[in-house]
Amino acid sequence: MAPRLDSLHGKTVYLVDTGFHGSDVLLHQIQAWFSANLPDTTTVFKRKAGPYAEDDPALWKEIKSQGNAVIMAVGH
Amino acid sequence: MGIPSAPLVTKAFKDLAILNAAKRGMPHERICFTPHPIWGKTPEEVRAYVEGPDPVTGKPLMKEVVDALTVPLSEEDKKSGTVSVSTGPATFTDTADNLQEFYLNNGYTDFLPIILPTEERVDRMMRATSHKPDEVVGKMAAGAYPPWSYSVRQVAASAVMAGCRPEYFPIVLAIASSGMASLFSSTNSFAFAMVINGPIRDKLEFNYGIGALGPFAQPNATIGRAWTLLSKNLGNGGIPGDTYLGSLGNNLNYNNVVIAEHEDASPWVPLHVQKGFKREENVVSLFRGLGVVPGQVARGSSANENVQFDSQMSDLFSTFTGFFGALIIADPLVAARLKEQGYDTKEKLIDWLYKNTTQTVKDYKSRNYAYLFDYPRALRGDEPWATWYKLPDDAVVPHFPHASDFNIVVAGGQTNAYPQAGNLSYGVSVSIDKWM
Amino acid sequence: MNRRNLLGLLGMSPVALAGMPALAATDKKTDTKKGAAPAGPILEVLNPRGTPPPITLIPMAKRLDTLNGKTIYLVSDGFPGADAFLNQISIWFKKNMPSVTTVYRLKAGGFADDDPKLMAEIKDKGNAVIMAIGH
Amino acid sequence: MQIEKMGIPTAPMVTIAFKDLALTNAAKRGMPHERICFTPHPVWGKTDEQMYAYLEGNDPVSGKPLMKEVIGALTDPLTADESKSGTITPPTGEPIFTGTADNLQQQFLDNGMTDFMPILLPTREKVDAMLKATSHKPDEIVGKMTPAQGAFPAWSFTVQQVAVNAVMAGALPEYFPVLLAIGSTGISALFSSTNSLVSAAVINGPIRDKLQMNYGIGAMGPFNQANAVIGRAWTLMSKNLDGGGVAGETYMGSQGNVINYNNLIIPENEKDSPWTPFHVQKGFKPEENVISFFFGFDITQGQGGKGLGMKPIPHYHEAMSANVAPFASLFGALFIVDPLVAHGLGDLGFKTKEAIADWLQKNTTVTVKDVKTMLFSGLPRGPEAANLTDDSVIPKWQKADAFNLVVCGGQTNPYHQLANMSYRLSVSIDKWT
Repeated sequence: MAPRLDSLHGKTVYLVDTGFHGSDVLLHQIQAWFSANLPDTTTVFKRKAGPYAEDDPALWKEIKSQGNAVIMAVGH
Repeated sequence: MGIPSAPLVTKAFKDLAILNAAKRGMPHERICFTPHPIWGKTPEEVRAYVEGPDPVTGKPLMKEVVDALTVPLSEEDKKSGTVSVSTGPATFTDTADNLQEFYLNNGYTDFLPIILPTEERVDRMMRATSHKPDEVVGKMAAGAYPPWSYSVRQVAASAVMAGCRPEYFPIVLAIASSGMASLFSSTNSFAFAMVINGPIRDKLEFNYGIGALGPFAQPNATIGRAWTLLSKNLGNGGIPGDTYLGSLGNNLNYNNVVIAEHEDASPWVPLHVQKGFKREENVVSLFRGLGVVPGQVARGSSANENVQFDSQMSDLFSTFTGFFGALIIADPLVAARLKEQGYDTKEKLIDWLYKNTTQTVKDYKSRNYAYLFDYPRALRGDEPWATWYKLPDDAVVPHFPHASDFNIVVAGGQTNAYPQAGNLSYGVSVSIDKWM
Repeated sequence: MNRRNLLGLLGMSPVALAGMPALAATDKKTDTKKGAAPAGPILEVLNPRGTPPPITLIPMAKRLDTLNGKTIYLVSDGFPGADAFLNQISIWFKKNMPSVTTVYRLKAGGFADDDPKLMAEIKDKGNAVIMAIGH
Repeated sequence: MQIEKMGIPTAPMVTIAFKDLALTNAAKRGMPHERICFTPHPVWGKTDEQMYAYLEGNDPVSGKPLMKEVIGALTDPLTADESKSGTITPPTGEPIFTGTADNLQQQFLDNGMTDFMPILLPTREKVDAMLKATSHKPDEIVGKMTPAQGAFPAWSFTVQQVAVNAVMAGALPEYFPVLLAIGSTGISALFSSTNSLVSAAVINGPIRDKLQMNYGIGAMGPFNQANAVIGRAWTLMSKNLDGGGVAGETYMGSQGNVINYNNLIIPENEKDSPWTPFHVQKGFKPEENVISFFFGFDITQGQGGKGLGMKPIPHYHEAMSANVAPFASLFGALFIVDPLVAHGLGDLGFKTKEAIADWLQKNTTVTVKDVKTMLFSGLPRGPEAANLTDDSVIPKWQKADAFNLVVCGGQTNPYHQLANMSYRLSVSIDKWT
């Protein structure tokens, strides 16, 4: 597993929607939770392109260069 | 990649998520659970999930998410290396009755009686192929799991259990070599089909006449069943909640849809020849999808002289997902009538069906699979979905994205002029002769 | 087809009625196909068949000496195509045996049901029946 | 045959596709020498010229000129065999078979007593263990069954004969009362028609848990012994207890149906359902154990249809209504809904199964013109039918009871399956314990 961050303060967390029904609603609520509870964490919502079991290399590249952590919603 | 991540999974997938993490090499993955389902809930309801506890641990969900990303790793979490998976000893010894029970209780069966795979019976099965007992036949997985590999001997054991005669064995090996499992892990309850072509249909006395798809012949019944036993025992599939997740399940998974094409009564080229094989070759072609429905019920079915295939098919396909294709199983009477109407090749009929089976963009977008599968492809720029998603609601698009999504086979006993149609996609065709 | 013949023996084929044993104790085809069957204890197992009712033989009706001058009822059981087919039969009689009168009737009720009214009419007015079954 | 009895000579004309059926059926009904004349197949869809050519050609079975044969059938004097009367008892084989396990497996298969898959051999010991699971006597008559009412004589069968089939299918003794209840209805799972029809059974009551039936993930698939074996036993009973399921004789479905192997066995997920269980709807008490029968065309999955992907709240009822578009109104619609769908429908205001059935009946419509092109759908009868034109929009089914709902499934997704099947009847399982 990847090393964990010391804290989420000032970090960018990617919220990744794998495309299952309802994932977008859940992740938007999580976004709202962060702005209320951890306002100095930046959240970026992304819908993964391509079918759910396939990789989205462009998104992974973006996260690697701009993100510090990922929350991924799987299932509906 | 080195980026910490916190997977959020609904509670219904708990066993799956934990097992899957372990199978994929991360047994301590920090998975956070939400109540199930999210789909169909209002934003307020989902908000309450976010602010409430993880239903598995009972701890506040968002605290857990933050911890998953920030609490330092333990020694266990950092482990690398390989762990081998145990499948038990090579042989079991007991009375016949106890062994039946033992196989059933261990999940080696479809919960129906089997022929016990004694060494003698397995040896007799293996004499029907020139391939060596230890030769690796292929690899199979029940979905997004690491595939298991298996030998000729292991395939033979499942073939014996299913009730196959030794002369059926090359077909079972051909299926196994494809690596395609008949039990696929999805929350959909998928179905699978195979089409058998070539002289082996008559040599083994396959039924392609009256009741072709039903329980009326040994090769149809046991080869279909063997596919499911292979998928359980060799592909590690079919464990509900773990490697099988179809909510409602599918009755077709017991024996699968086995279709020996009625080549002599067909006015058209057999399926295997369409796929590039010679007529005298023996071939099994595999399909996957959702199921099979009867065609004689739909609109356009009652016109005697001139079957209205356009309205009949558009009606039938209105419930089909365009994610899978259409496999039309035509009784020879249906095929003969279509030929009289000018469809002298399968390709001509397919071309007509592809162009005339349509829907509005509005209806298309209201379909579950469009949102789930096609929209992300459109986002990636894949065609034709990228174009479809730019069209106005009243534009008309094909029900199936490509003409190649259609396949036609001929089977049935000519007691009536009805077709059946499967919402099934072509997967692969494999030579049976190679496994003789 | 050979397998089906075998199965037919078990049900009620004309062959079985003629007095052939319904079930051979061992099946020759089996023995040759399987080679030497493995030895094992001899088991006794029960027959799963239900009990069919006895069949009352129906003597067939006395045949006519000739069809000349007779009335033949052409009876359809209602399957698609039967009407058009019987119409061709009446045309055949007109051409080849013009002294025969043909009367077309569609049997009322489902294909397996009796139609007592039609039966009475045939008994009263007909000499013979041609019945079209299947499509 | 009725006509022959009246003394009128008859020449039945049958297309060659029905040869085996016609010959065995004549024998079964007491006229083994019936003078059947065969035509080529099919006549349906042929032109007048093509049919006339059949008449001028030969009988494809005998090879003799067809019309000469028809005339001979009516005029050639009867032989001694043809005028025989009396009764005969059709043979069903010896009561006991003896052999090694492998030979017996083969013998049962070759005799058409199986579904062509391995069975457990019905030894005296195993049959007796089965018989202990009911208070009914081994010789008691359970019921009568036929592959098709009117077309074939019904056979009767005893508790013991059901037990033999139960063992063969792989049943545990505790499943036996369910199989006796099935037998008592006389419903064959292999109904003979040129359509390839299917059967379903819904199981309710505490017995579902006692037998550890699966009404969760994969409920209708090969994941549970009771679900698998009870369904399979029904098919074996339908072959052995009434002589059914012989392709070409007592089974005529042109293409056949995979579902006939194990039938659709649906234990209702009562605990996760917001609604009244199915047996209670039919007048039984919740604690009673009941099996309910359905019959019809087939089953299909609902997730491909229109409307389900509508966001954010899926309109399940609209998807269900759109999904029954290709169904025949000859049979009804049986919806097997995941508990997630049932709760979703509840949230949409459908507080009972009856409420959703009522909505579906009113809102599932079709034009008269379209109904006329559907082979197995009909128009309403009665005075109001007189005012209908081709453009009239009418409910596809006239009564809400054409729609039945059963809750089943493991809540991994909010999907439903739907079967073009009609409800037939419900019977008590407890009576057979």
